[in-house]
Amino acid sequence: MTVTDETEVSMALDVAAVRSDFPILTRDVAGVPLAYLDSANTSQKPRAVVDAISDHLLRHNANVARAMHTLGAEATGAFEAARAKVAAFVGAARPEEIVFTKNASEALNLAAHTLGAGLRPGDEIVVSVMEHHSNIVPWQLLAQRTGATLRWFDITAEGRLDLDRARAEGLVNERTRIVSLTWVSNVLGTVNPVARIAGWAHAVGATMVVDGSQGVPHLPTSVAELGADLLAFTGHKMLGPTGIGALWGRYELLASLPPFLGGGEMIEVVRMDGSTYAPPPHRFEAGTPPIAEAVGLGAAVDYLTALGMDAVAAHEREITEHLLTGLSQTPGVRLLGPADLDDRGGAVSFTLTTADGFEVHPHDVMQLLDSRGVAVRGGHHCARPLHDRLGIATSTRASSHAYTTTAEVDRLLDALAYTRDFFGGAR
Amino acid sequence: MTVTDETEVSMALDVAAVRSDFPILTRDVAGVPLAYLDSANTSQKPRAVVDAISDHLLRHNANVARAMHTLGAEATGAFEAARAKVAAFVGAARPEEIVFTKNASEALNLAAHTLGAGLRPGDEIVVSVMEHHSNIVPWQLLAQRTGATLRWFDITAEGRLDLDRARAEGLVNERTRIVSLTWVSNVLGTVNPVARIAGWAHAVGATMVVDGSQGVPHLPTSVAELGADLLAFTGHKMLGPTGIGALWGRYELLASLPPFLGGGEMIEVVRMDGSTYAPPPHRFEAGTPPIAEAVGLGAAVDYLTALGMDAVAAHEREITEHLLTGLSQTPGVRLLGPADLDDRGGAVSFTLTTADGFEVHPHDVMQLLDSRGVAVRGGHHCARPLHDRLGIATSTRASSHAYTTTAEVDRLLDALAYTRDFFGGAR
Amino acid sequence: MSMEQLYQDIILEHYKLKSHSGRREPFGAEVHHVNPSCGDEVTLRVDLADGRVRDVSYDGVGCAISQASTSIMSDLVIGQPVADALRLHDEFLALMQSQGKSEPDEDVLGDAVAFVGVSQLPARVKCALLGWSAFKDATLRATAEEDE
Amino acid sequence: MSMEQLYQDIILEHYKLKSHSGRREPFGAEVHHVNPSCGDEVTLRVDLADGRVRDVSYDGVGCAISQASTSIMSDLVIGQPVADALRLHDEFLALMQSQGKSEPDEDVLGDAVAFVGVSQLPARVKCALLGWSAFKDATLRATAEEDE
Ligand SMILES: Cc1ncc(COP(=O)(O)O)c(C=O)c1O
Ligand SMILES: Cc1ncc(COP(=O)(O)O)c(C=O)c1O
Repeated sequence: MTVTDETEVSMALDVAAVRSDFPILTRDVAGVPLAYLDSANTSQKPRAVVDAISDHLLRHNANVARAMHTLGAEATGAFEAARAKVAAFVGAARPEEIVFTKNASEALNLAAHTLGAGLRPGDEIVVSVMEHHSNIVPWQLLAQRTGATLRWFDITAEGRLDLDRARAEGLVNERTRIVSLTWVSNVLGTVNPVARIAGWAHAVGATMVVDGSQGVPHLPTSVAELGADLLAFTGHKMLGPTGIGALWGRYELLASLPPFLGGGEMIEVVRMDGSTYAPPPHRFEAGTPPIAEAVGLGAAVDYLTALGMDAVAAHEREITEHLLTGLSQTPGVRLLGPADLDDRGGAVSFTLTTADGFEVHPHDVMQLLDSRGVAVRGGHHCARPLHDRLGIATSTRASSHAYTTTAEVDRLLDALAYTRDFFGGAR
Repeated sequence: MTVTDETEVSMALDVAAVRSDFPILTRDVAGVPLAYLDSANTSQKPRAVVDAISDHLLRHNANVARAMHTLGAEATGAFEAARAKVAAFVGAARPEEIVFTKNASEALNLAAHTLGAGLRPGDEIVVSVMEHHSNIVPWQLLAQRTGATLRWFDITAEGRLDLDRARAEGLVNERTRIVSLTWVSNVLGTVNPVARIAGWAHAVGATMVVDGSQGVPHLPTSVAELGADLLAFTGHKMLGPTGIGALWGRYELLASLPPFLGGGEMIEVVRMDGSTYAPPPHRFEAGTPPIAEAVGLGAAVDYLTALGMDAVAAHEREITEHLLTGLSQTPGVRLLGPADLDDRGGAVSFTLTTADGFEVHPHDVMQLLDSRGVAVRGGHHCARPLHDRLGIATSTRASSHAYTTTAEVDRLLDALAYTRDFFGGAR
Repeated sequence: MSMEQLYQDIILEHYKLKSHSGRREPFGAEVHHVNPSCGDEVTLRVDLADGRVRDVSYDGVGCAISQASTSIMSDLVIGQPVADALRLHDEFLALMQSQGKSEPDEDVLGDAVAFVGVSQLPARVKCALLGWSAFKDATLRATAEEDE
Repeated sequence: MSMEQLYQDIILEHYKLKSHSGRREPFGAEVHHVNPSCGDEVTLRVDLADGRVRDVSYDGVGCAISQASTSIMSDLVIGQPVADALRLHDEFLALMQSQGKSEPDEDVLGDAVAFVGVSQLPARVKCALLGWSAFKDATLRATAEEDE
């Protein structure tokens, strides 16, 4: 990229150069250039990621581990190298601490099934009301299977975990076996004090699971600093492909867990009357893994590392600040979640009300925005209990990544004003 | 492709034209051209499949269902169109009968967890001794969870299911709840009489699960003719990408099953104190699905359909016949599984003994073959109980697909003779 | 397609109007339908008498498309013979599945022709169908009740 | 790399020879090691006395590399001080992990230098290490037993 548009200058990143790596960003939608503000839903992919996948499939494809010929060795080498890259990216102690799954949801279900195998009535599992469905339903199903009780953190008016209430209620106590919390809320943008809650959990002997789906893609990650025992995240939100996610776990913890899915590659010795299982991570990777997808995720991690996660985070702060300021000046917008940048990620959700007091439904907001090329998400964002808690059914969400520009944010703000007029009878 | 090599003419397929669609087949390995005879492990991918994935990721990427803007609608349309293609490919009654999973192993675990949710001590599950670990371990784990009993079909000396013994033993009886059998053995090549066993299962009210991992990629598939209630298969063995598999199920059966993995997209209404679930197939697809992978699998299915599955099957019969004949004439080779083409797929496994009576280990066979560019698999092929049953630890396997030539088979046969001499002291 | 074509005036009117909303007695069947991916919900009641749709009432949350469609639907079916109302459902379903390729007949579909633009947006078709599907479901249940 | 370089004569000899195979009494510890991906297995016994490796015996199934490596290993370590034998293990491990980039010292590793070619084949390194890992594991266990 040679031309640097004024709107694409950021203090932290050369956004124009970044954008030139993402072919989709040059697309037209409805006859206008795309402004993609739905990265919390799924991120776009740089050409390097897609090329890594294509090259692998077209030049080095074979099954891993079990195939030992030249192509098999190449495929295995590429797959395990990707594991090492992902491990380094989150600060894991060793590559074997990374279990590849199909997405964050599988990672959280894997955590629920293996950690929860021995749960009994009376045991308690703690989540929060701001969780994504993928960090609620697996624990509900676990509670149903075992008779354990599911409890949850409430939130404050500002959209932060209500620690005072949790303390007053004795939410985390000697009956608590598992605490599972999102690092960054996919709706409110709140960054939770995970390390502090991990301290509470560990003090009562509970295991701390962290849903890093919205954290790992946007913030420098150190599993040690997070204080987590298990950390789930997903490839497609961090510039990687679909079809791959990961569960990081402390090695000794992983080594103590029973298997989850059974099949090829997760075994040690199979006899018809009983089997023994491989050590982690393979114990948890039944069947042919997402090989090309791991290679793609490895390339995504390389790309992010080259940008620098500090720079990515700083850039997203700039975008978020611009967005928060703009929204606060747009009539009819009610912001959900923290209004300032302290402990705040880049997902910004809001509702929109017309001048005649009519709340525009987020699907209709989304549709009007889409007609102007602006892609956002409208709905409950897989966080229906949070919306219930906020007393609303749905909201509209704008979210960013390394390639997002303030010009795109401005187009969103313009389109919101248009939408408000459209539904407010001013058309 | 313009030049048609004599060795690449097949009665059924224009193999030279097919090969020109697979860039990897022009690769050198160890300084000689690759002869890829490991397709039962994973198949190679035509350029059309890889292009479909790249194009999707670079031009149409968005999340599905929940993203409703233009890109979201494109991605959802492509994903659901892929489901319809896969449904048509196996003769499903409707697209909603296809659940996308990450591989066949997940599909079989999904079957075991959902079908098996209500199993009790005294109930019986029936598999066979020739199953892949992915169709054994999930049922062992289910038996452990529920107290049900795992039983299995033995095989005859020829490597076929021992139906007489099963009948004499009353293997399938009024206590049987689930029968899970492979359609085609990944080691012996045996094509099992699945429809007949499905009749036995249905007569006692049991559910018939079929592992189609080695059948669907190579034979025209009709779920109705198979008589199955559930059919598992995997994308990477049918010219598709890694990271995707499928479970087909009769719709009413799927609709009666409880959820397995919990999370986004599989729900109807989530409340903190309990949730309801979406109808199939989404009930079983928690989280962001393998979207680009589904698009790739759809392209693979298009490619296979354009070749014609009858032609693919006929071509593989030719290759298998050439291989069986050649092996029968190679001194020291002991074939495992049926020696003729009746009810026989294209996986051909064998052991190799030197002139001085020394059995060459399959890893060493694999290594010598690899040094001559010939890629085969050596080991237990994720079927250790079958090898135990045959009184051996491991074997060597050659396997084909639409792009395999008789010339490649001849290179294998030559390399086997060289290997035999090498380890037989004739070097 | 412009937004004015998609959100025709009649749709915006019904969105704010919500004819027949607010659940009423008596009713022969009540159903609850949800679009899980978007969170739109409707609880809808149908009252049948003498082979006719005597009343339809509902409470719903959702977008302009789903709310207006339910409102227009209730205007259209109330007072109709059950068979005609169900035929109307089928006509509307066919229109929604036409991917913008059909010319809807205003004589048959009345104000529901306004949704022709929606049929070009696969993601929104479910919105337009929510109330109609609930109506069909409730009607079939109420018929079954009557038969017993 | 030619197959003659990989499978040096000494490897093929030991493959057929299997020095010290057949499990013997007495022993201080027995271990069972498996390469799950390939099915190679070894059950290995170690007998320690006076700080030395008095005996190593084993039963194994596996490829030429794993069998020959176990055979050569047992020849090398029997009679050695335990500390020297474990140092040999570490030397051999380092060679295997060198990806073909190290020049093995025959004075230290003896016949085990023949495996230098294996270090270039990541998929086969596990084969060459199977017997050595079992030896180290058994030796550490036998030492622990003695200490009790
Ligand atoms: C017969 C059979 N079943 C199941 C599987 C498992 O497939 P996957 O590894 O894609 O889960 C395989 C292939 O490995 C197979 O050959
Ligand atoms: C906070 C959070 N957790 C979990 C998930 C689930 O991720 P996936 O859909 O990749 O399984 C998401 C994204 O959808 C998310 O935002």
